[in-house]
Amino acid sequence: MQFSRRDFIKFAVGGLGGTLLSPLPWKLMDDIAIWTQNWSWVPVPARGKFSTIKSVCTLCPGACGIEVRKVGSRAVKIEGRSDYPVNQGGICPLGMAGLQILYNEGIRWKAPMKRVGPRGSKRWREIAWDEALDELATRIKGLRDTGNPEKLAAIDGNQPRSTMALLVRRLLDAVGSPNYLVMPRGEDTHAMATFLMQGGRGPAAFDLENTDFIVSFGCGLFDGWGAPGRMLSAWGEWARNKDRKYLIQIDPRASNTASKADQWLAPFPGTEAALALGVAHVIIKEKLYDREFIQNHAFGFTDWRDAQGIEHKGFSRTVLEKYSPEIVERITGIGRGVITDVARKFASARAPIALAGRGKGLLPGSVYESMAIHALNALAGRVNRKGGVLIPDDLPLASWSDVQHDPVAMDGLTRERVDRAGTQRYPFTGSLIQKFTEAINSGHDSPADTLLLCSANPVHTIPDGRSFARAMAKIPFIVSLSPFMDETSMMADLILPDHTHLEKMVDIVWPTGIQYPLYALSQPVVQPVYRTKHSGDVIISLAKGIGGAVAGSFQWTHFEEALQERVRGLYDSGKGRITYDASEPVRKGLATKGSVSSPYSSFKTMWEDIREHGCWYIPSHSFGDWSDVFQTPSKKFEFFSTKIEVALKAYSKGKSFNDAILQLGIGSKGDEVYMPHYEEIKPGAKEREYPLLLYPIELINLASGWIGNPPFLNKTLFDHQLREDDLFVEVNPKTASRFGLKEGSKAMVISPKGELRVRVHLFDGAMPDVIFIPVGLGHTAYDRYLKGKGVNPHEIIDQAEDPLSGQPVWWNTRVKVRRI
Amino acid sequence: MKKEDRTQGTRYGMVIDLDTCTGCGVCSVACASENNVSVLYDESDKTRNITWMQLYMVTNGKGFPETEVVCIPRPCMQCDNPPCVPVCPSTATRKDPNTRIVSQIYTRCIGCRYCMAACPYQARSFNWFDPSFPEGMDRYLSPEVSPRMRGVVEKCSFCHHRLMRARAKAYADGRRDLKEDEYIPACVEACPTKAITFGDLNNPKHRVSELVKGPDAFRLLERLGTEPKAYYKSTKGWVRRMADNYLSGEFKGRG
Amino acid sequence: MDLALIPNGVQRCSLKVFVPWMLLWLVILAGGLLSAFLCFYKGLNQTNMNHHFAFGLWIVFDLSLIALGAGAFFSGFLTHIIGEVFIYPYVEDLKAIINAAVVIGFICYSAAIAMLGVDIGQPLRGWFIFWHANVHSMLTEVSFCITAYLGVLTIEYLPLILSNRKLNEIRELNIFGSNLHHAMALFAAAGTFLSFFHQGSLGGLFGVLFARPFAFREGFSIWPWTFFLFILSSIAAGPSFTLLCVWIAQKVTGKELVKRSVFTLLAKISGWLLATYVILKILDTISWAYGVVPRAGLSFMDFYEGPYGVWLIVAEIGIFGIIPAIILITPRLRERNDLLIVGALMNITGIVLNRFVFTIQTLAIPVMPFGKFMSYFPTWQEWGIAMGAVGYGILVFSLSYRYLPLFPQEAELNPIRVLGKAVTDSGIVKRG
Amino acid sequence: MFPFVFEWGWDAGRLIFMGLLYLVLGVISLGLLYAFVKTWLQLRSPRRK
Repeated sequence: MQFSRRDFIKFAVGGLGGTLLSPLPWKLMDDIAIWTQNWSWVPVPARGKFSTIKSVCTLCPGACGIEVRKVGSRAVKIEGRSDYPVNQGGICPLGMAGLQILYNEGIRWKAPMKRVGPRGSKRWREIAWDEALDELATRIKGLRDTGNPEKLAAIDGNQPRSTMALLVRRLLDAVGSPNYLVMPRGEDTHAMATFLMQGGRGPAAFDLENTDFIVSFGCGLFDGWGAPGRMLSAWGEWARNKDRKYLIQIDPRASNTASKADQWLAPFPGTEAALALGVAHVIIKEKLYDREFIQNHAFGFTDWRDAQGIEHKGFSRTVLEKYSPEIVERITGIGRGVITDVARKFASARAPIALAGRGKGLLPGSVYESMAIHALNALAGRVNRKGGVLIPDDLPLASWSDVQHDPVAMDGLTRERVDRAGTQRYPFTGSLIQKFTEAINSGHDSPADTLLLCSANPVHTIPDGRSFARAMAKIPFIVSLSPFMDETSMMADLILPDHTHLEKMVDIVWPTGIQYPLYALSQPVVQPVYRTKHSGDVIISLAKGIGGAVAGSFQWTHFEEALQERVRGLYDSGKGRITYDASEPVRKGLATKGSVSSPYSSFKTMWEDIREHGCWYIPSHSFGDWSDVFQTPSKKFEFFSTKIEVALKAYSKGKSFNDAILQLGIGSKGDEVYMPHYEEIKPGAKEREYPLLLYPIELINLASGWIGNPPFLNKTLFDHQLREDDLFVEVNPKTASRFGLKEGSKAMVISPKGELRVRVHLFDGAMPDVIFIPVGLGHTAYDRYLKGKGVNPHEIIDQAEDPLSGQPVWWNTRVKVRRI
Repeated sequence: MKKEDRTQGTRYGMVIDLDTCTGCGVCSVACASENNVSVLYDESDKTRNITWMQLYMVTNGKGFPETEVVCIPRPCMQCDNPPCVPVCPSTATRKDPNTRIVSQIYTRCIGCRYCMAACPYQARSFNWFDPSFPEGMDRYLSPEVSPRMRGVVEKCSFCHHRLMRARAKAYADGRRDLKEDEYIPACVEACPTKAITFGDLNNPKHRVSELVKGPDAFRLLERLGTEPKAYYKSTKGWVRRMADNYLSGEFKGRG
Repeated sequence: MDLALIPNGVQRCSLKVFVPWMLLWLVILAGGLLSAFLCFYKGLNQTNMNHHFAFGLWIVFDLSLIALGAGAFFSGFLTHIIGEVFIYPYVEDLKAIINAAVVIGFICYSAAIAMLGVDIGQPLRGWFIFWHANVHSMLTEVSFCITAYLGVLTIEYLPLILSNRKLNEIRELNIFGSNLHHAMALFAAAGTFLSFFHQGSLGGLFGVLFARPFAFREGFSIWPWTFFLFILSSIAAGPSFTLLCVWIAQKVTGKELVKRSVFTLLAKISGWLLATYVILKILDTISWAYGVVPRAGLSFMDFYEGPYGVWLIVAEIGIFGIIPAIILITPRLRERNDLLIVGALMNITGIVLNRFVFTIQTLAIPVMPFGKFMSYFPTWQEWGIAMGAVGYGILVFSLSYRYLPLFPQEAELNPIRVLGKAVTDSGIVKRG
Repeated sequence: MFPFVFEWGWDAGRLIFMGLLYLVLGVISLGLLYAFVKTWLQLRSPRRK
């Protein structure tokens, strides 16, 4: 058949027409549209049964109640619990982003690991749990066999007082090592100040909910201080109440808290003690203090004569002489009129409270400063009163049986701690990680052979972490129990990865700052995602592996058993409450003395309930008799701390007293050294060469502790805080123009310790001559969502040493800037 | 076109109290977590990342030490007169006549971004990238909200799936109407200071309808006529002034 | 080699020149295709557009192409409607460039649509605009009209293609082509209607953005003033662009393709329309500055900041508006060849600037009082696609010129001489 | 675009818009139809050229 041109055209036209009229094009278009909706690389969330499970967030010592929504076995959302006494519904952004910690494959250790390459080479071999535990047990056994049990050291970041912390400490104790170190915290400073003035070792408790006037000397109350869930929900309540509290925020920068406050004062950083004493001066001078309290319950306020008949100048006269508003104005930069005004307002308030601290309170502060601020509470008679600073009631947790010490352990425990904490040099401090670092770096051989790291990332989170990293290089064997591939565990030899907070049961005993006894208990929300093991179980297995008396001190088969044994004490006390009704906030209960009896008739049912509800608490305060309240030698609140007197006398024995206190870093003389006073801390670097001050700041939406910042939090950072990989420092426009810096300029911030590459954000709210730098970024480990973003100010902190405590002063580094 | 009677039916809206808001960012994180919002490697690129609840920081412009900062959380304003809806060529975004929530149909969106040009609040984000979640994190994705594909615009939906959830529950209980707090978006629930109030602006029993009447209540860019249903509250005059453009001498607010 | 395809009575350069010329533009087109592939494969992250600059270079280019392509519809309108239905004295001059105008229009519109296809995030769902059409959206109107109008342009282009010497030999095509030609007034009418609306809707696109005070305009009924201004500016720019293209073609080929009177006519049309446009644009700007702007709480200068300073409006209306209008309407000036070209060039520059301002500056200005001024620079992929469109245009135009009787006056103006005698009926004579 | 697509509503705006659209498309189609039919008729007619 001839196929003509004509036929071809007919065929083509007909074919085209036919195809267009057929359903084919429509079908194809529809298919394409559907395909664009179901691209295989767009994740499709698996369906499943919805459920919720209650727990407690243990990412910080705040212990907020959380409720986790699950689909099937997956956790899909974290929400705050309104039926939990601490937070009453809210949680902080870090807690909210918790699932990004749980499920982030890029930052978690998935199994026990043994280093195979050189240290820091990031070459690892996955090993079995038994093998890993065996290796460590053998090593510790070896130390004990050679009579060096003290060469085992541990750095513990677990929440103080928690069962985990107790367990780690018990291991060291049973092995025979005194070198149990904890990560330093702001709370330590509070505890020390109250110990020195009131006696008794306990956390500070602030009945903020019942105050009507707060002077915060630098606490970022709404920037992540204390238990953020509690603080934010408390603030919400205050803000909505018409007759709300008066809040004075003392801060060198217009922080969120400062902007929310009724009054913002910005003294020069480090002069807060002088400001507090200036306020005290006015209160004393105008006789606005609580005379009843001062007369009956205070020691050292007026001039006094000691047993030897020596005349001592009292706190009141010292303050009147040395801290007049005029003098304080010169020191702090705060006008005398303002000081007088603040003092009058403070003293005339119904229930004022003064708070000491810096930022989130993750790092220790200055002891004298804390004392000076606490002295205000005493002057106003706010100690052990509703709406004041409470002396916490003990939680009736049961104690474990005593540790069995074998001769090796007994011998080991007599050796001096590497960090010399608790010795005459640092009599009041429990642990000094900085001194530990120094001791290792200064000697030839490391005094520690095996280092155990629990829930801590000191390389990144402590001031001058680089020195710590140098010290690590000298320690022969490092074991990390961290669940995360953080900077510190990257330098370890053996990784025994813990579960994350949503996979395990741990407790928090007395969340930070809470003013009533509270025991918080988290429960596993999901099955462990990886081949990790609860650190508590690891410690117990380890002890069993070491054997002998060490094993004997760990009679439990697993962690939960050890924990339950303590909780039994709560049951035995017959007190407490487990459920919480939001309409009956705890602050109301605190008005009354007394306690609440428990309705439980068996431990088992009570345990089940604690597990389910995540807490046990007593919604009241016992306000003990005044005779028991102060556990000082004078049985009073001591403006003149006899504890300091005893300690300094002991330290200076055989030397010149003045030389001795100079060695301790105390610049003042005479009786003032035993009393709250302003101690000028001189930075190492010269002002002429380093004209600016570096002030690390903490943001509530930037994790600055040992948990790496989750990606969701990166979303909430402003682009004047982080842009691409550059961290911004806040600089006052005037200061910036002096150094030729503009908005967005790239610059080097240089301290004697090193330099940081940053960009500049001009911020009117920044104090002139101070460079404010956020803490929490600058990671060299973790995944690509975190690593290499920003810089870590801790690296260039030129730390001074706080007198008395020996803790690092991290807010006083002199720096210069160079535009690049 | 027939003019809409806005006094009828349900008009969901929210009031954000800026005096209470501390700028902690929980709302933003809760929103991202609730709505399967994807995460970029570089989240500092605010011009490309996706945030339905965006925080803005403003200062009163005064020098140290008189400076004040206030954070302004910005969800989709859910305008009653949305500039974005009439411009969408493919009917991918609509204002629900019953709830007055402005929806976005991702599978309908062709990605022309005209709605983004129309929205003065920058409340809409375009998926410049394939949705990405750091390794392993697809495990927390919620099946209630579909993850978006590359090339479409997304925005705050007032957590529409929560409305569905609440309705389903009410239906199961044999009720037709929702109680005041039965349906609230994730940000409202998450705000630890309870700075955000949510409800039906047309229902005089709901707190929001009372809150929007106060002298301190305002909306962003009110004079453009978009009629947002996300209101703000602040006793500070400078904050209220910051919410809109004024010629010199025009703003007569107190505080 | 391709002698048989070349129209009667005209001379074309040899393939040795033509092929490299084509290769050059082919390479540029290939660059565009590569960019398009990257955008399809990896997504629009290949561009520098962002949430603020939701539209970028491509939309500027699209708007400009469509404005410049307006020469086709307006010439068609003048030729087929005014010229044939009514009586228009200059219809012969118009017929000299109507083919070229159609080809230019076709190129502009097809390139614009192709670019839009890359510009949307979900090209595979592009047809949703039609399927799920929202009739209240100016963009819907634009999409419908430009798509339909591209169809019209294709129909208008078709008789020209069919008049290729080889194709014309096929009887069916020959007849079909001439029949299409007979119906041309109908198509021109449809095209005029479509063009009128989409040129306007492109202006409306911005004018309706009531929450963007820079772009927002009041107007007549549902049409903001920009609707009419865009129509006017496009028909002012279109003839100038046609003029410029033909002039460039003359320079490239080294031949006179149309009579000088054609240029004069185009310049005259362009000039008077431009003059009208500029006056209305000034009025519009004033009423905007005293109406929309203060009502939004803003002042005129709030819109001019950073790289998008007040120089833009001076350039757009003053330098590239008033000056070319004066040049083109003043007979003494437009008679000078250099000024004529400068005038046409300035005219289209002004219109492109107008499209740029409406697209980019609208988006660069923060509306929120605490927003930041943004600036934007396209990536190579964006430039690649834009340049690809240029390459594509030159390719199509070159091919059309070479193989189709694009300029009816060419043969007459360039008689082929064999041994000094003009030859009119032979195909090609090789140059010496 | 068509009454069976579910956004369709019989409102004035849509009717005007779609009406005009289909009118123009109709005109164009008519023109094309004219050309096709006329071509077909001419081809069928025996008259050559």
